[in-house]
Amino acid sequence: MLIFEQSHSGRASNAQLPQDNEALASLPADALRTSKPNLPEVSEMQVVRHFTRLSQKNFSIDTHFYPLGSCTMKYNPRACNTLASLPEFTGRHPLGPSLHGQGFLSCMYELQGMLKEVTGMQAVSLSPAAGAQGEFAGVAMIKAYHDERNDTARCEILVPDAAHGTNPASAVMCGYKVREIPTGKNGDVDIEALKEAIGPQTAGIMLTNPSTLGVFDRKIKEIAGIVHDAGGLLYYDGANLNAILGKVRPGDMGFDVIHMNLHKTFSTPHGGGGPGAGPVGVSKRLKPYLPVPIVGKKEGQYVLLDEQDCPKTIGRLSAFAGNAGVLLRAYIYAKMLGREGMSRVADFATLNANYLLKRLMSAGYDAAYPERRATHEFILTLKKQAKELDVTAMDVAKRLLDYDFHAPTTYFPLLIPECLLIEPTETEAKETLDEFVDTMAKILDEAKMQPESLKNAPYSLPVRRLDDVKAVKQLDVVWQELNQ
Amino acid sequence: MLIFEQSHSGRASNAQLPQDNEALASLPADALRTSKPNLPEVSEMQVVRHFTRLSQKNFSIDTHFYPLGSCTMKYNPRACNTLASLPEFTGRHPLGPSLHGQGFLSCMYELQGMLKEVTGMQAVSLSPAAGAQGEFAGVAMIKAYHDERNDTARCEILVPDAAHGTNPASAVMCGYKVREIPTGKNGDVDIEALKEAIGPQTAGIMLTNPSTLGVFDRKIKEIAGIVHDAGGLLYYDGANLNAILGKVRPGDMGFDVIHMNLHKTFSTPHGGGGPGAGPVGVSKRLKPYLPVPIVGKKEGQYVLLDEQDCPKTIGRLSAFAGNAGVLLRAYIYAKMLGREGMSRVADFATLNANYLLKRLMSAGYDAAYPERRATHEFILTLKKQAKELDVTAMDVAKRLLDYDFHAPTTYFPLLIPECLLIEPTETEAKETLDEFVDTMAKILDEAKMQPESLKNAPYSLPVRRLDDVKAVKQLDVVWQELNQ
Amino acid sequence: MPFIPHSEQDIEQMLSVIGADSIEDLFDEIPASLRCGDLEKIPQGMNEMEVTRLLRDRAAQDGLPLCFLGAGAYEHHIPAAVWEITTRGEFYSAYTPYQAEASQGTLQLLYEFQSMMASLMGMDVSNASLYDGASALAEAVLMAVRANKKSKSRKILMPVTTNPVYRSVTEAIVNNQDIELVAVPYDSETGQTDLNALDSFSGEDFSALVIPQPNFFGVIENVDALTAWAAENKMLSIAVVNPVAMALLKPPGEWGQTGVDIVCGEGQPLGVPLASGGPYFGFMCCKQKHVRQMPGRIIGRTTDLDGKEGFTLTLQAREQHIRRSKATSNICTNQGLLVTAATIYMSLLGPEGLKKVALNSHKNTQLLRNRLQAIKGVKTVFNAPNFHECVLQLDMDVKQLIDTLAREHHILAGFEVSAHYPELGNALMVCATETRTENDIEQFATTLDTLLNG
Amino acid sequence: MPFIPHSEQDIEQMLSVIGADSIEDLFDEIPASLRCGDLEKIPQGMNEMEVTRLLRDRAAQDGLPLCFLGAGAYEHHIPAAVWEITTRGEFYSAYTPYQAEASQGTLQLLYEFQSMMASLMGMDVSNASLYDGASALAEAVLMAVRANKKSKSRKILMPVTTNPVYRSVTEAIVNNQDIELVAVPYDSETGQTDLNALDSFSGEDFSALVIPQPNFFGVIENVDALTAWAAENKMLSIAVVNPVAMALLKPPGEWGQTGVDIVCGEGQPLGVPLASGGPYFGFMCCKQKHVRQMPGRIIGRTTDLDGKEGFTLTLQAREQHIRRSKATSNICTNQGLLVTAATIYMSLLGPEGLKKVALNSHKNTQLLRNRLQAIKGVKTVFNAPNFHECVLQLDMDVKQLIDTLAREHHILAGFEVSAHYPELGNALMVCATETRTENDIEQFATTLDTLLNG
Repeated sequence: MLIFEQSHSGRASNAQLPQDNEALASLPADALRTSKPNLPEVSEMQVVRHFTRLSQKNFSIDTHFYPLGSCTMKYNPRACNTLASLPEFTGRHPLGPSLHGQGFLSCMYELQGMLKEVTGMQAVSLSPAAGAQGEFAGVAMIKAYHDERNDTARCEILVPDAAHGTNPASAVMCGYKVREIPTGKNGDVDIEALKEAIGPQTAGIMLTNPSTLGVFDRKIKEIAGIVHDAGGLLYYDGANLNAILGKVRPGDMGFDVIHMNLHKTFSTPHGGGGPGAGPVGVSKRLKPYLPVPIVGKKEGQYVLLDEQDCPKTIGRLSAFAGNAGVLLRAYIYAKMLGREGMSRVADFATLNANYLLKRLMSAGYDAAYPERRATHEFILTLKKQAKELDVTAMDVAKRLLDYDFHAPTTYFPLLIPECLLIEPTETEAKETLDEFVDTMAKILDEAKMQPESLKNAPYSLPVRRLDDVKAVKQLDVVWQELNQ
Repeated sequence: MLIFEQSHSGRASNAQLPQDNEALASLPADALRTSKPNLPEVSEMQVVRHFTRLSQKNFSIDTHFYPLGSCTMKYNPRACNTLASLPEFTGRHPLGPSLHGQGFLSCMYELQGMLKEVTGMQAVSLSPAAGAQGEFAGVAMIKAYHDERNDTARCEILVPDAAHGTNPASAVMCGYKVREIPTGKNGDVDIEALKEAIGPQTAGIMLTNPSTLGVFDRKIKEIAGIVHDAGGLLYYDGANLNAILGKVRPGDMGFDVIHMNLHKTFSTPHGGGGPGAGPVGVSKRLKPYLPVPIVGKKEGQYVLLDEQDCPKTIGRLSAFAGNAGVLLRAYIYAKMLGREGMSRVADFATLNANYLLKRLMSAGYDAAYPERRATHEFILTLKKQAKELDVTAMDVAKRLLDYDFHAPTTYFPLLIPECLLIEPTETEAKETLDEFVDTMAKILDEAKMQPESLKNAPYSLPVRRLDDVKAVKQLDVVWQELNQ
Repeated sequence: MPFIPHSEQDIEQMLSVIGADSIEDLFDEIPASLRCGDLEKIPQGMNEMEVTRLLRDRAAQDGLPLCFLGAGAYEHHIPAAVWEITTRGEFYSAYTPYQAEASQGTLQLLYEFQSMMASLMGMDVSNASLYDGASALAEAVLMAVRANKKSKSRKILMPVTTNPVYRSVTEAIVNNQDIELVAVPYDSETGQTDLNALDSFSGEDFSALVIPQPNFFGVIENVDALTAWAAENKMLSIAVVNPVAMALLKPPGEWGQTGVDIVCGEGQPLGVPLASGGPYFGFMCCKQKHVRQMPGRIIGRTTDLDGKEGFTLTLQAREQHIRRSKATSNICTNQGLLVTAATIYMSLLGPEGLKKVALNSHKNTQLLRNRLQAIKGVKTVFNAPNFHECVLQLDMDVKQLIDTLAREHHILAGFEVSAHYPELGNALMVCATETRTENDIEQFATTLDTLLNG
Repeated sequence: MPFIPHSEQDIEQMLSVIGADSIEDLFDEIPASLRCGDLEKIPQGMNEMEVTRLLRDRAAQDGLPLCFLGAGAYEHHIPAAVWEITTRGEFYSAYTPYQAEASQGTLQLLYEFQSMMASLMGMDVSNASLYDGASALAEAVLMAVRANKKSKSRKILMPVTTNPVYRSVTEAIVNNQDIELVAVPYDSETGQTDLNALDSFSGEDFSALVIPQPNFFGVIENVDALTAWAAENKMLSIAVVNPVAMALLKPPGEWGQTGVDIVCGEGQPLGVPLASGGPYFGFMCCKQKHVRQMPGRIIGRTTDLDGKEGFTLTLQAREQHIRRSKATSNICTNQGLLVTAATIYMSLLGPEGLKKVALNSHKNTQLLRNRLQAIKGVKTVFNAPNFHECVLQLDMDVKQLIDTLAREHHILAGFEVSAHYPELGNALMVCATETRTENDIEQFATTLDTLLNG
C-alpha cells in the first residue's frame, strides 16, 4: 500500500509540527501557494511502520549475499555510520569557518594523503560526488591540459568496448567524440586495433584495469606507452580498484588521472543507489586542473583551497565540498584497514573470486575466460544453456532470488552473451560461497529438469517478475490519483 | 540457523579485537580459565546479517498492529531513543559526582514531579526496575508502615481474582499470605465478599482500576472506605493507567501507593520483554518508606537521596538508580505530551477500545461485559464458538498472525473462559481498527466454513504452531552441541 | 584482519580448489615490475575502539556553534525517525534496484518520492534525484538545450541573483559543450532580477531562462512575470527553488500562464543534515512532454506476472548503461539514501507541517531582520519581501566580523555576500530557520551590537 | 495532538458507531466526584524540535569526563553494530514473545544468549535475564533457600567482600521472608574472604555461601577453596561474577570439585552503556538439577507442526502469570533489549575478543596501579592479585580528592571505598578498562601527583 493510500485529511504527525504562526504581512499574496501539496497526511507511527515494512522488502548486504559484479557489495562497517553521525559532524555548516572545522578537515586531509599513496598519484581532489562525476572531472582535466598547450586538434577519446557506459557518456559530456577499441579474444585490449585507432586526434584513453571482463590487462605498460607516445593521456576508471588495492598502483601503471569509487573500494554504503563519492587523483602534470575545493594546510590550519588558490582548476562540480559524509565514512574505513588492511582487501577479494569461479566451473558453468585468472570478479556465460535449454542468464538471476541470494550483474559487459558478472568481495565467508555454488548447481539441475521454475521465477518475493515493457509504455511515475 | 552454526574456529570480528597483550605474571595460574568459552567465532558481517535477519522474524509495534491487552503496545516515539542515546547520557557513570549529572538529574527530578501530579500522590521514587518490582516495593512499604506502628497481626493481602499474577506473587515476596476476592457478575469487585474477607489480619488490598476485566470499578470509593476503616492500605496496580491518565487520579480514589508501568503508559519500548520501569508513588503516610535513591534538591543542586537522607526507607532494589535510560525516555515522552497530551491518551485509548468493541460485537463476537463501557481495553469471550464450532481463542489468535495482526492477550484474565483481551491503544488509526474488524469477521467465517484454517494456523510465519509440551518435556534451553 | 572472515584452514582449502600455492600466486598475471611495495605513508590500522576515540576527539574540535548561516544549506529540525529508519541496513546497504523484485522497498519509496516532489513543485513528473542542487541546475541547462526544439541556440539566460556557486558549477559542467550562460542583472533597490534588463534580450534566441525562487539574496522574485516572459520569447523556463519554501510559495508548475518547463533545486532542507556540505541531493521535475529528456533514474509503477502492482526502473533507454555515449547524462548513481530520508521527512511533516516549517523560518528571519536593523551600524540592503534569508549592510569588515563572532562567541553570523557581490560593500546575509528561538536571536543581536557599538 | 492519528471526522464516525455523543461520555462510569481537573503542575507539551534542544542542553551540562571509576559499572568499548541493530524497531518495539510464532527473532536470540552465558559461566543452563546484578543476587539467595533441600536454614553466608550495594539490595528484597545474611569477614592483608573466619561457621546449617569473583575490591578470591568448603558443609554455592572476567578467569562451573550451584551477576559489561546506572541486566545460570527453581524467563527449543525447529517460552509453570502466589518469583519482565545488545556484543567479540578485553583491562589496571603507587602519598592496600580494579590508600581526604578532580580536571578518579569500609581509611578504588590509554593513565597520574604533592 502506498503511503498516500494511508493519508487522511486533517491527520498529522503532530510532534513534528512547528508552532502555529501569525499572518504573513510581509509576503505578497500573489507569491503565496494556494493549492495544498499532496504530501501524505499520516501519523508518525504510520510513517515508521510504512517505511520499516518497506525496508524489509529489500535485499541488502546486511541481509543477503549480494555478488553484483562491478559493484563491490562488501560489508559496510556500522562504525563508519555511527561515527560519521556524531552531532558535531552532522551539524557542521559547509560554509562555517575553518576554525569550526579543523576536526573534519583534518580527516579529509589525511584521506587525500591515503588515497594518493594507495593509487600512486601526486594529488587528489575529493570533490566529485560519484564515479561518473569523477570521470567527468578526469576527462575535463585532460581537456584542460591539451587546451592549455593549444593542442586543440585532440577531439577523440578512446574507450574499450568492455567499458562501463559512463565512460563514453562522460567523454561526450566534455565535448569529445568517442571511439571504441575492441577487446582481444583473451580479454585484453586489442593492441593492434589500438594502434590503428590512435593518432594526433587522440586526447586520451579511458581504461578500467582489471577490466570489466574480470581480467587484468597484462599489456598495460605497452598500452600506456602507445598512448603517451601519441600525445594522449590515460584515464583510469577506478571501479575495479578493489582487485588491486595495495598490489599495484594506477600511477605506477602509467595512468595520468584516476577516479575512485569510495562506495565500492572503501565500503561506504550504496544506499539503494547512492550517495557515492568519486575522488580523482592525478599525476603531476594534471595537478593544476583538479576540481576545487581541495583540502590544504595554511599556517598550520586545514583550509579549503578554492579558485583563488588553484587558478587553473576545472572548477566546482557541486555547491560545497562533495559528499562529505561519504568521505568521512571512507576515512574511518581506511583508518581501520590501515597499511596492511589495504592489500588484504585485494588478497581476499581475489581469493574468493577465483575459488568461486573454479567451483562454479566444476558445477557445470562456463567461464567467459577460462584460461585467465579471475581478479576480484569473473564472468560466466550461459550461451550454451540458452541454446540447449532455452534458459537465459536473466532466468538464472531471478531464480537465485528465490533462494535468498541477490543475483549477479546480468548482461554486462555487453560483449559477452548471456553473461553473469560475479563479484563475491573479500568480506564473504567460504561457507556462503559454498552455499551459493550449491544453489547454482541446483538451478542448473532445475534448468534441465523443470525449466519453468526458472522461467517464471521469482516465486517467493513480494512480487513476481515485473513487466518492464509496460512500465515504459504505460508510463506511471507519479501517483496519478494525486491530482484527482 | 543458529549463530553457533556459523561459527568457524579461528574466525573473528577483527576490528573489535583489542590489541594483543603480554603474559600475565600478576595472575595466579590456578585462577585462569583454560577452556575456551563457546562464544561464536564469526565475522562482523555475519553478526550483522544474522541479527538483522532474526529481527525481521518479529512482529513489533513498528511493523504490526499489536493489540495485546494489558500491555499497552503503543507507538514508541523514536525521538525518545535518539535523545536518550546522546553520548553524554549513555556515557555517564552512575556513581559519577552529581556535578557531572545535573542535566540527567534535572530530568529525573522533573519526571518525579510530573508523575506525582498525574497520579495524585505525594511523593515518587523512580527506582523500581519494572512493574513487579514496583509492586514489591509498594507492598514492602505497606508492611514497613504496619511494622513501625507495631501492627504486626496484619499478615494478609487481599487480591481480586482478576488481578495480574504478579500481585499475589509480590505479596508473597513480602511475606504475606494472599486471600482472593471474587468478582461480581458485572465485573466490579464483589463488595459483600470483600466485607467478609476483611479484618484485623488485613494489611491491605491490591487493586487494578480499571481492572483487568476492562471495566472501571464504580464502587472504588466504597472499597477504599471499607479497607481504610479496617486499618488496611490500598495498593494501586498501575498496569491500566493508560485508561485514566488525566481523567481520574489513583490518589483521589483513595489509594495509598501506586506503581506505574512506564513501558506501558509512558511509551518506553518493550524491547522484546523489557526493560520496563515501575516507579512508585505514595500518599503522605508512606513517604518515609520509599525505596532509595530518590532525586532531591540540595543547595540548588540535584542530588540522589540515599539511606542517610531517608532512614526509614525500605532500601534499595537495584545497584544504582533503576532503569535510568528508560526513565529518560519516559521523561522525553511526557515532555512531548504535556498537560493536555496526558488526558488525550485516555480519551483516544478509550475511544478506540469502545469503537472496536462495538464493531466486533456487530461482527458476531461476544463481549464478556456487554453492558459495560469498555475502558482502554475489553474482553471477548469465545465460549460460544468453542462449544458450537470447536474453535478456541488460541485458534483465533494464531489465525490473526497469518493476517499480519499480532494476537490479543489470550486466556487472561483466567476467570473469563476462552477470552481475548484486546487493547488497541490511542496511537492506532481508525482504518487499522476497521481492517482488524474485517479480519476478525473473516476468521469467524472461516471458523464456520473451514475450521481447519484456524486449528492449524499459523501458516505464513517462519514457523507453524510450536509444540510447547515438548519444549518442557524435552528441555533444551542451551545449545547442546556446544559441549560436543 | 578487519572484515575478512577467512581462517587459515579456509585459505588452504580454497587455494587447493583453485590449484594455487599461495594467495600471491593469484596475482601472477600482473607484471612483477608494476607491483608496489608497502604503502608506507598509510598509517597502521586501528581497531574500532581506537578509531572511535579518534573521531570523537575530532568531532569535539569542531563544536556546534549557533548558526545563522544559510546560503544554500539550511539547519532544519530533522525528526529522529528519519535517520533511525534511513540507516536501517536494508536501505543503507542495498544497491541500485537492478533486481526489481528484490528491491521493492527502495523502488516503492522512490516512486513515492517522485510523487511527493512532483506535487510539491506542481509539476507532472520527477526523477529519483541527482547529486546536488548545483549540479542539478547544470543538468537542467543541458536538458533544456536538448529539449528546446524551437531554439538552435546554446545560450541560457542566467540571472545574477542565482546562487553564485550554482552558476560556477553549471559553468564548469556545461562549458565543454559550448553552452553559454548569459548574465541577467538585478535591480539594486529590490534585489530582484531586473525585468527591464531582461527585456533587452527580447527577440534573441536563447534555449532557456533560469528563475531562482527565492533568489540567492533570499528575495522573492516576480516569478509569474519571468515565466511569462520566457514563454513569450520561446525559451524554456528552468526554476531553481528551495523545496521547503514551495510549501508556502506558489510552486513553479503554477507560475505564469502554463508553469515552468523544468524545476530543479537542492533537496537538503528536506531532512538532510548540514554535514559539511554533503551528501545532499538534487531534485528535478519537469512537464510530461520533456520526460524523455530528463536525466537520472526514474521509477515506474507496473504489474508482475500475476497482475500485482510493483515498481521498477523505467525509461532506462535514456541512461548511460544502455545508451552509452548517447545518454542524456553520464549520471549513474542517484542519492538514494538522502531521498529515503527526504521521503520519510516529507511524510512526517505532511503538507501542514512543511508549510509551518516555511512559515516559522520566515517569521524568525523577519524577527532577526527587525532586531538587527535596529542596531546602529546595520541596515537592510534590499527593499523587497524575503523568505528566510536577508542581506544586511554593516559598518564593519564582514570577514572580520564573521571571524570574531565564530572565534569568541561560537556564533556563525552569516554569509559574506561581498565575496561574490563586491558592489554591495560590507554585506552579510543572515538566515533563521524554525530552529532558531527568540533567545537565540536576542543573543546574536546583543553580541553584534556590542561588537559594533561597544 | 502528539501521536494521536484521529481526525475530527474519525472521531465523529467512531462516536456514532459507539452511540455516544462525545468522548467525555465514554467516561460516564467513573464517579464524577473523582474526576480530576487540569494537571496544572505538568508543563505544556513541547514538539520534538523543542524537546531535542532541551535534551541536548541537558546532556551538554553533564559532559563526558575521563573515567577511572568502576565499582560495579564499567566503561567498555561497545561496537557500533551492537546498538544500531538492537534499536531496530523489530527488537526495540516488540513485546514479550507470548506469540512464539510471531516472535522467533527475539526467541532465537534469547536461546543463543542462554547458550552463550551458560558456556561463559561453565554452567548447564541459563535464564533469559533478571533486572540487574544486585537483584539477581537477591533472587539467587531466594532460589538457594528453595533449592537446598538438605538444609532447613534460612541463613546465607555473605562475604563482606561482596559488593556492599548488592548486599543492601539483597537484604531489602529477602528480609521480609525471614532470610538472614551472615557476614564473612575478609583478610585485611589480601582483601580476600578470610578462610579461617569461614571455618568458624563449619558445622552450622546454612543454605548457601556467596562467592564473589573478582570481589568488590577487584581482588581474585580463592574460589576453589570457597566452593569446596561450601560443598563439604552441605551448602549451595552462589557465584557473583563479572562476565568479562570469566573469559580470562576460571568459570564458576569449574570451581572446586563440582562447580558452583548458581551463578549470577551484572551483565552491563557485555555491551551495555553506563547510562547513569541502567537499564542493565542481571544474569543467572545454574546446574541442570536446579532449573525448575530458577526465576525468570527461560526459552526452549522445540519443533512446530511440520517438525521444523523453533523456539518458545518454556517452564512457564514456575512463573507468576500461571502459578500466581506460588511462583518462583514475582518477576514478569526481563531485560530483553539489553540481552539483545549483550548477545550481539558477545557474538562480535567471540571467545578471543572477550578474553582480550579482559586482558587489556587487567593490563591497564596494572599499569595504573604501578604508576599511581609510585606517587608519594599513594599506596596499594591489598597484597593480592586483582582483575581490573585496585584499592589505594591516599594521604588526603578521598571525597575531596574525587570532587576536585571531577570539578577542575574532568577526571572521575574512582570510588570512595571508605564510605562502605571505614576501616580502610582514605581508600580510593580505581579502575582502568581496555578503553583507557597510556596517555589517559599518565594524565591522571600527573594530575594526582600535582594535587598531592604540589
